[in-house]
Amino acid sequence: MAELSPAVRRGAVRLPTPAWFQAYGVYAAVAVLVLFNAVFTDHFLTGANLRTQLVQVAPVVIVALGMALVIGTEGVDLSVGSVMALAAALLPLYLGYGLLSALLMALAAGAVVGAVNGTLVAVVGLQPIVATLALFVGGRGLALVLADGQLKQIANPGLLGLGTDDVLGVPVVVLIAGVLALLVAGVVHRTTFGRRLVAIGGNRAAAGLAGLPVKRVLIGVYVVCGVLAALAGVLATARLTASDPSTLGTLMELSAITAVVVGGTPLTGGSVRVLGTVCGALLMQLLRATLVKHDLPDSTAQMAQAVIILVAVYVARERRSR
Amino acid sequence: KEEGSGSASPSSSEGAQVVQSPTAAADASGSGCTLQTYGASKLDLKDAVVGFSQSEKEANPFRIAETQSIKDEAAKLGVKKLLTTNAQSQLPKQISDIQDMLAQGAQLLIVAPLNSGGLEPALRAAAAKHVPVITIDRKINATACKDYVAFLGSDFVEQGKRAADQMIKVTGGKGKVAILLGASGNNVTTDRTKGFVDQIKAQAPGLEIVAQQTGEFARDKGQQVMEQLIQANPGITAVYAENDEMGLGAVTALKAAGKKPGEDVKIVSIDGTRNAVQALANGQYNGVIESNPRFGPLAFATAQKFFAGEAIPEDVIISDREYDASNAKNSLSGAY
Amino acid sequence: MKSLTTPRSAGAAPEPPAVAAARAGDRRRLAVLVQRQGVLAVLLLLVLVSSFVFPSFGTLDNARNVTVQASFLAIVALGMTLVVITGGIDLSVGSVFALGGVLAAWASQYGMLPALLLPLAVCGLLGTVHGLLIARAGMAPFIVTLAGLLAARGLLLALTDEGADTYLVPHGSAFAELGQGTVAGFGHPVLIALVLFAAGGLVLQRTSFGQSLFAVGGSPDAATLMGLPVARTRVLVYTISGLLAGFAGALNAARLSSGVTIIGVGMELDAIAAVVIGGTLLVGGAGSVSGTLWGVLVLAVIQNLINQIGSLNSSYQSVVSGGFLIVVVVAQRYLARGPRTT
Amino acid sequence: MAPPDAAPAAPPPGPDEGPTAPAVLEAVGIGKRFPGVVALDDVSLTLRRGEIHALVGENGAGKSTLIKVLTGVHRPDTGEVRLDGRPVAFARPSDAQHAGVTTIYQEVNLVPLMSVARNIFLGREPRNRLGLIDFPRMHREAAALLAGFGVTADVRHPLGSLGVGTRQMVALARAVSVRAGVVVMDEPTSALEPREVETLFRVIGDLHDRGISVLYVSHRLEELYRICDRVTVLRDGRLVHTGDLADLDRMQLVAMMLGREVSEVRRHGRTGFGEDHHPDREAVLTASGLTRRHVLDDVSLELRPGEVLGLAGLLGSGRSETAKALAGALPLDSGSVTVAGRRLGRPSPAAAIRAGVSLLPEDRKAEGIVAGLSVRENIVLAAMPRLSRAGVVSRARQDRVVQVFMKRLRIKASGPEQKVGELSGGNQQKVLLARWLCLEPKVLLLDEPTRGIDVGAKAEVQALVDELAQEGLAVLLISSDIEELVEGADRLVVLRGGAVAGELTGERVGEGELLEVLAAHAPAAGSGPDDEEVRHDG
Ligand SMILES: Nc1ncnc2c1ncn2[C@@H]1O[C@H](COP(=O)(O)OP(=O)(O)OP(=O)(O)O)[C@@H](O)[C@H]1O
Ligand SMILES: Nc1ncnc2c1ncn2[C@@H]1O[C@H](COP(=O)(O)OP(=O)(O)OP(=O)(O)O)[C@@H](O)[C@H]1O
Ligand SMILES: [Mg+2]
Ligand SMILES: [Mg+2]
Repeated sequence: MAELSPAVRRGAVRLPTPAWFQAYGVYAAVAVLVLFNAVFTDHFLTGANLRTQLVQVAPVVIVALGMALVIGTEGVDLSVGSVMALAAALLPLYLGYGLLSALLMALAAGAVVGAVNGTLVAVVGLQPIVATLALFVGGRGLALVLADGQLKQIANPGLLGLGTDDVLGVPVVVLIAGVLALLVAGVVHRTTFGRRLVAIGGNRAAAGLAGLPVKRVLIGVYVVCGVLAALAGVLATARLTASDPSTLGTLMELSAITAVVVGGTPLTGGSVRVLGTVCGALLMQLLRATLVKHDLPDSTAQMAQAVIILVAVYVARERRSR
Repeated sequence: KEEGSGSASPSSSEGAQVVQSPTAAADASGSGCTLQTYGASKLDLKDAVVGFSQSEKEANPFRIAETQSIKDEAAKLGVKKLLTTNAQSQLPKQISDIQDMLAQGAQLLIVAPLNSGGLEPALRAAAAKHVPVITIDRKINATACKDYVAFLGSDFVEQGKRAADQMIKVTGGKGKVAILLGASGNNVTTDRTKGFVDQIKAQAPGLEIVAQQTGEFARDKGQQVMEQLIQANPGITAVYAENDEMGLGAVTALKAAGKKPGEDVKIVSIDGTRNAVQALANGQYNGVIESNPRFGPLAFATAQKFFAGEAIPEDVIISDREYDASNAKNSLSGAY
Repeated sequence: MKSLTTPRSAGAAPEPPAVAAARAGDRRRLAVLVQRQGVLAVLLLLVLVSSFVFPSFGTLDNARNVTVQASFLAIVALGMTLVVITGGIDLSVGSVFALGGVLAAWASQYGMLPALLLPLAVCGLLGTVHGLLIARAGMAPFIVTLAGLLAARGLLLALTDEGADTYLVPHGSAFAELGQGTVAGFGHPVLIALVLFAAGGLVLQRTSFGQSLFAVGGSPDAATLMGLPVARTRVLVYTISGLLAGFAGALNAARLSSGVTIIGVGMELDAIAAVVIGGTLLVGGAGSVSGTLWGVLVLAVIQNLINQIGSLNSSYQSVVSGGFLIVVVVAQRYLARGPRTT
Repeated sequence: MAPPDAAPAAPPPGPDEGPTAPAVLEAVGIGKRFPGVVALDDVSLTLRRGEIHALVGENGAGKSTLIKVLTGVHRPDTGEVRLDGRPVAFARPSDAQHAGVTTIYQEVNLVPLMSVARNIFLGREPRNRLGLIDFPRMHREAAALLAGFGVTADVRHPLGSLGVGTRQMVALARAVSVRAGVVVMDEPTSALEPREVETLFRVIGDLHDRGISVLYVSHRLEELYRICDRVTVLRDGRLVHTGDLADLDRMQLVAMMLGREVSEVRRHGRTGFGEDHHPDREAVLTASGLTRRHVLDDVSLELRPGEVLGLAGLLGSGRSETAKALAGALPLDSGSVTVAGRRLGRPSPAAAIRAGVSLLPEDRKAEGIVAGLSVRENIVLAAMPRLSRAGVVSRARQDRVVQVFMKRLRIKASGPEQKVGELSGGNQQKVLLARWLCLEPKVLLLDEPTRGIDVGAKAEVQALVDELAQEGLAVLLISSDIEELVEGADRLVVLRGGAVAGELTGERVGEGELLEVLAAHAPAAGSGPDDEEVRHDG
């Protein structure tokens, strides 16, 4: 038997084995992409550039964290982009009453949308994709109605500060995203809410028979996802220095789901990989950055993106032992 | 006659459209589309049902101003009923929009096409009912006076060319330019790129185009792409944005990167929205080529002339204004 | 040690539960019927009410327009239905639809056959590649077809000089007639879609392949253990989806007389929505093509109604369609719920 | 009983060739490891033509894994599989099926959303002249086939609407109706009633007569002695013994499986149950008038602390439904459940659990385990609120509980972090038992608690139930194993057609009496399936 037993291998020098790649494929792909850029892209390994990448990816990470939770319950939330727009539209309307009330209104809107989604899924029993499709379509319309279709320049220094300020040299947006990632990881692994969510995603019937509050948890998950999306909308607005409900967050649902799935969380629910999700978002960000920096035309860029996604996920895919 | 007499009811408000070509002389020559050749029947707009098909959401200044101008003019003329639809950027929806309006009895159609190609079925349906179609702001690949009456609008290639001229002026013909492209596959993007690139090549070989990346006509995408480009090419000295929104996104990106937009990096864009002209007035911008969206008066005037039996030329090209540092402050009220 | 005494004497089948089971079964069948046809009920209701409210809605002309427009989405959604029944998803259909159109328009200069075969070949191949990556390499359908979405769009842009070229279908050619002609006032695409749906229904319900789609979606492990060719089924179903999307694109190009590049964006969502509204389970294992057809029509009618309402601002249009969608799916859900308990 | 065209053609050699019959299917030196476990280590097995070969071993011994290697589900790491003396490498189960090896896997592997008939004929549907599936014929044939197994279910219903036992019979019908030379059965009887078991044995007898070989896995040793010719014993993934079953007595066999001395085994009784209990007078749980249309009809019963109440009945008699109703998992039309004097309000599993009622559901895969989660998480799932503080789970508290129960129930896993889906069937069941026990319930409802559990573990579970009752727990026991029911229960309630048909107490709790009650209420023979049965036996 040439193969070493796992116990023996543990002692030996660790080389990346297929199993290793499977578990850490996203991280490896991120590393490879960073390496590639370090060598082939001018001015890549500068503080300013890394900062740009992190700042740009932060809103995606925040949305993807919520999405990961939803996907963990075998659901999906298409309405996140519209929620971002809704949050953006609400900000200028309530900034007059102070930054805090504007923020609260924006987040509350996210919570309401999440509650509606959650109720449609958990109580009415709709399939998540149609339940959230309604607000995907209607949410942005509502945002545009609220904003009268207009882009509004934001001047509130407090809000703008969220987008531009640093704390200890780290941009506030990045800090928030980082803290949220840790928080969500904590919630998933260390709280009853998190463990119940995963169990419900894994086997809803069994979870119900084990007395878990299935409906409550599901609604809670969609609310969390909505609030996170709203927060992302606020931060993106602050970064843009304008409230732009017409384009803010378009295709965000796809980016977020992609980050989650590339990060190794199965769409079939029952597990949530938080760090993987963060790295999934980072991978997609770096990929886009690489293609832009090398000034590939859109056609080539899209095809290259397709190939790289496939390769990254192929390497990291779940292999069936047989 | 002075230029612009083509507009029958010159609007008192600032920023009204002015026809650039055909000039009055060409107009008088009588070549063009008439009621007889088109095969439509006479109509008094006051008793008419008019349909307007908008292509994209009224969620940017251009579309808002365009739709509003059509609505205002219809109200002003006392049109019996104005139907409006919005294709929400989906071509199939625009086709069904137009067909739906025909089914609801529209007798004149004003269409802002989403794309140069692909409206065939809608045009056929209109032709079957002998309903005249006037297209505004984008030209379509179809036969004038058969599939549609006339095209009213700007020349996008020309806009790109004029943007290049302004760029050459503000940069002195030297430096590195990044282009923020519009949405891929869109013929506005194609034309504005072609006009700009060709003119730069011909007139200012010293201006090197170092990057062409799409910002999808959106401010946040423009900002994100600019943030990437400025890191990769710190030597960029100029930005050509194919619409104002992306240009304004670039302003934010440049500021964040510690550059002074308007000084360290020159910015020229197309559209003429109020925000862009304001930025120009503030010195963060270097030039804006207008693309005038106020089609209401011109469209209805053209229709009236058409129904009155006059010949309408295939292309009615409006003259777009230019904003630069010198006129920005004064023209602000005319921007949309 | 003969502990396992034969309880043969006690062995008669207990009558009441069997009868009860049969009766419960009838109700279950009814539930299935309503679940499948609940959309149809909602659709009919929608049509009926709107015909009263909007005089221009209930006309034959309007019906013709709505059906032609819906037929392309319907053909795409047919492929999607099959994919979703196997528990998969195909995000690439919108891009493939556009690609099919461009290829068809380009090839139409060489005649009808190339105009049909080229898009079918390319799009079918794309679908096969999806299928192979999903079935053989064990990758998630979502990711594979997302890459397909990008790749097809990229290919399309490359073929058209970044979208600058628009290929035109020669006027009056047989290919153009395929998209533009009518029979009894109904466009060819409508008839073609109906034929395809009939065929799809037959394949799904009355062939072994159709059964294996349900089995693969309902329980892939069980399907493998029962000896079904799971991988082959998956490859085939994505190929079919690619073929149908490409064909719909070609048909659409014939109708539009050109290979429009900006088309098909977001079409995958519409198709998925139609499929799911039609009662097909997104987790796989259950569904019907007829439901999808009604789902497509529901979406088309909602859009048509919004236009009937007339001068709605574009933002309100979205709000209204979102609202409509909720009402429709909730109504369908409660109709379908009927006697079901859990 | 199989429809004529689906019946396998009898291979030439007769059934009575004895030990010299040629080998049909062979495993030679098979090794198979999973991450963290060696499931099989150099195991060989020879299945001869026409023989019925028992494969036995404790939970997790590697029986299912060996079967999966033989039938192309897993690829062996070492060794080879031979069919008719030639090495074969089945890449997937369909290869094995085409080669004439059909299998009934341990976890019923059918498609719940599809109809019974479609499940039976999946992949080989009857066609009409147009090449389309001939549904009327398919339904007819499926119904006829099932009738031979005593199943009266409507074949057009989704399989998932049937009880576990019925599903198992459908799986059997499917496997047997395929033309095959070898039929492999992994615990086919674990979900079956004595009556169905008889039917199955009759079917196996038919197979035997036709010279078809059967590889038979079961934890019910009596069965093996009734039908099997030879036996192979596995322990911890290794081959312990192969030989004629007649040469071993039951004690020797058990000793071999457990790896203990015969004398040690002999000390234990047949089941793990001890003496009768002496329950309190006060009922802890009272159910009155539980009614649900078509399912339950006015079921009333009482459970007293310290007693084991057996719930008996035939397949589909509503035992599982009764248990579910008691646990708040089945919406009722009328009726009430009172626990410790307090009436449960709106029935829900959570409310029932709070009141101290725990249900071990019968369908382990669908309603029990969360396959993707670890052993630890599965055990603490229901007890989570108690093992956490302010919504934050306490790993230390969890670990304490998990350790206790993994040890107490002897759960065999590479550790508490192993995914439950990777455990052997018996161990999954133990994990579920642990989940409910760690709630420290007042009332424990056990629906088939020993299904799929090996002899050793079964006795342990039974002893545990005994012990729990001694400690004052009220236990409701549902079991298809009549011996278990009679030995374990202090009192028996018999259900029939969703209604209480009788009760046996004290001295009357016995096999004979129970069968009498079951029989007394059975309608006179005459319905379809029973005619079949009679004819076959005659
Ligand atoms: N897919 C798998 N991944 C990891 N380990 C596995 C897998 N399948 C089985 N095992 C392990 O292999 C060992 C043998 O399991 P197997 O299912 O063959 O037992 P068994 O003898 O059939 O037991 P039972 O009587 O409980 O069914 C067990 O320790 C089990 O945990
Ligand atoms: N032989 C059968 N024929 C038809 N329907 C059946 C049969 N067996 C079970 N069913 C159906 O399955 C349902 C579930 O029965 P239930 O689980 O309550 O029975 P049970 O007594 O627990 O039997 P078991 O658990 O052994 O299957 C019954 O209501 C009945 O509709
Ligand atoms: Mg087993
Ligand atoms: Mg039961």
